[in-house]
Amino acid sequence: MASSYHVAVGSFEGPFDLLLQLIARHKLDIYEVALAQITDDYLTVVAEMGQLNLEVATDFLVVAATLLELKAARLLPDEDEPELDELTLEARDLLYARLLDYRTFKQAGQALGDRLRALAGYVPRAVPLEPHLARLRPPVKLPVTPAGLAEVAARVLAAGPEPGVDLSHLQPVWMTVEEAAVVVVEGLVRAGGRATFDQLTAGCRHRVELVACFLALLELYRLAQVDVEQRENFDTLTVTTAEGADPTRGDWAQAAFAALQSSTDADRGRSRVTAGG
Amino acid sequence: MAEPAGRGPELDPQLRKALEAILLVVEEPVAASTLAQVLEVATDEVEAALRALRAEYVDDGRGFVLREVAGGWRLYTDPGAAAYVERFVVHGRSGRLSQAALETLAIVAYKQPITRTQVSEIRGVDADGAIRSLLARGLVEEVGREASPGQPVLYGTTGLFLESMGLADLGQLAPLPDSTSRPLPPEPPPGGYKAARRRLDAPAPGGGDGPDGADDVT
Amino acid sequence: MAEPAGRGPELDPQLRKALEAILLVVEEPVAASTLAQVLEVATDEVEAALRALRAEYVDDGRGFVLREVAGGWRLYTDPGAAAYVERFVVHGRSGRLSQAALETLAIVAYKQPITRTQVSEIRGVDADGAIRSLLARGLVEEVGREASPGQPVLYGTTGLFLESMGLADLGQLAPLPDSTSRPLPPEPPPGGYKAARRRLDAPAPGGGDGPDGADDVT
Repeated sequence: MASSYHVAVGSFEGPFDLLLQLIARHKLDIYEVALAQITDDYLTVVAEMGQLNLEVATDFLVVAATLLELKAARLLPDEDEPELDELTLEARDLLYARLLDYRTFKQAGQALGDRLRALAGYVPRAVPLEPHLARLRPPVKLPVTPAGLAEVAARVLAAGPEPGVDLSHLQPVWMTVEEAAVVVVEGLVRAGGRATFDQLTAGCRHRVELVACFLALLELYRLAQVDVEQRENFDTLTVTTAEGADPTRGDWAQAAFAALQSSTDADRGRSRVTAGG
Repeated sequence: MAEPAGRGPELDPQLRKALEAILLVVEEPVAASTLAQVLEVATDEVEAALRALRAEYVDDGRGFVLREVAGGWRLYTDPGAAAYVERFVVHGRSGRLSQAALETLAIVAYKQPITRTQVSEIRGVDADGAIRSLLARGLVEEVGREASPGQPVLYGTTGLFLESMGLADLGQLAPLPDSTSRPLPPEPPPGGYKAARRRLDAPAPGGGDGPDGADDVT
Repeated sequence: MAEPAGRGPELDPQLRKALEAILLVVEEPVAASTLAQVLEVATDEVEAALRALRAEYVDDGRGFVLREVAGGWRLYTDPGAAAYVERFVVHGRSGRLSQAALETLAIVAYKQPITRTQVSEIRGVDADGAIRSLLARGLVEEVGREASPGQPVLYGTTGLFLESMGLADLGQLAPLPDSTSRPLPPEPPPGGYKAARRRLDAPAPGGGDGPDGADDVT
């Protein structure tokens, strides 16, 4: 299923590069695109990264969260309040500004690369001095102390070469969004149907896992499997099973899993259609 | 800039000989002022001679050219002979740079001095590998430390960068396209962000009296 | 040996250009037969061209000369300009090490004996230039050959290196900083979710794994 997707994992340099490629694939102008339009595609690629055991880097998820929020705002019914939520708009503007910034430097990098290639024909003379001249050279002054040399050595030895493809963020995956959904659902069942986000994610040991759990929570909310309560911005998030569900029985968890599953399947189906057309 | 073919008058044979001999041993572009000092000749005169020499090589169709880059002068092969030269230069000078490295190089070039973290923020991903590669190739270098907590290393481009790019100095870098001058695109929110937020803010529907079993979880 | 001044007829401009470009970059004298092979020209013709070029440089009073030594041809500075070249070498940049050379020196110091290829692998880019520069400055030297196919040269640091660093012997090299100061590897995932995932993937929800089943997870 992933093979129908044109944006292959590893062929982009980061979340912004991925966004640019998705925008290009939809033949959209970067100045016209509503970022929410490419949310599904973006999430599909990020999910594939997870399946390929690439680390879903924090930044991919941060961008994913912003996209999800934009998309959620578009899907919700229009009520009498036409104003835009300031925070959401701000997140959008920030994301968009970063995307443009990245695009600028990506293009500048390509220009530098073109120039390097164009000038590659000029090879400088770099030949060792004739022996009688080499002897005249003043003795070298080493610019480091022994401790400094050790630092240089440690840095260089620890680093290793740059990988051919940029997989510098290649690390074992911590948790995919799917897995995080399980953590959230089961945590909620164990808690009897109501828990704070902090309680649900108490087992998370890394920020990436927290982000994954948050995305999972958003997805469950979108699928109407949970309700989320927050007194005010940045206040504690309290999660409850959706209205009417009885968390003490297994049915609710199974229903939630089924909803997640069909949502994932639907996303993949959509992606296939998009990629094909 | 380049003198016309007339080579004789301003190119003193002794000066030319000395310049050519020194240019044969330089390991990086050498400033006209350095040459002037060593040769005990006015810098103007040296510069005029170098320009005449550059023109002479071109006119004579030599296999080498004299270029003024990175604040100095150095001999290079003529690109017209590149096909043959490649056979003798075992390793291309810097091989091909990855896209990541090129992006990073562009960021460092235009934003220097800049920290690793700042580069990563612009790229959206970690830049360590790319910076390491550029350091190893001598295209960027540490140029200091930022006066902020942790004193992160600041990076800048090197003379080799200018040389590879055929630039006399950083001022010759092509200007960046100004991306911020364009207006932001609309992000049409059919549902309204406010509405979305309000639903989030609404008190939890039902089930609010969840059992206190929550304590068992942690 | 040297041809008389007549330069025109036997020196094809294209051949001259190619020869000059190659001669500019070769580090060792290059045999006429090698040049003939690369240029796909008869060796006789190449030899004639090289001799003509040699004569031309002399006639034109250039700062470099073409010499046939050790079975090959190479460019050298003209002895007539020796005084200037020597002054340049002495007063030139006092042998400051490039960052690339310093990194290579650090690798050789801590990993010696080590081959050129191994250094390149660690640095991620070709190390030839850096090693050449360190050899030329007497900081590293050949210390043997590896007992492996091709018997690559092994490099180590020199007495001059120790002296420059103010060390009595290699045992006094500062220990490498603990690598734990580098970012920690990622933490393992929290226990339980893998098992839970397996349950999610399990075919039919038997219905029995209600609240009681959940207790097992923690």
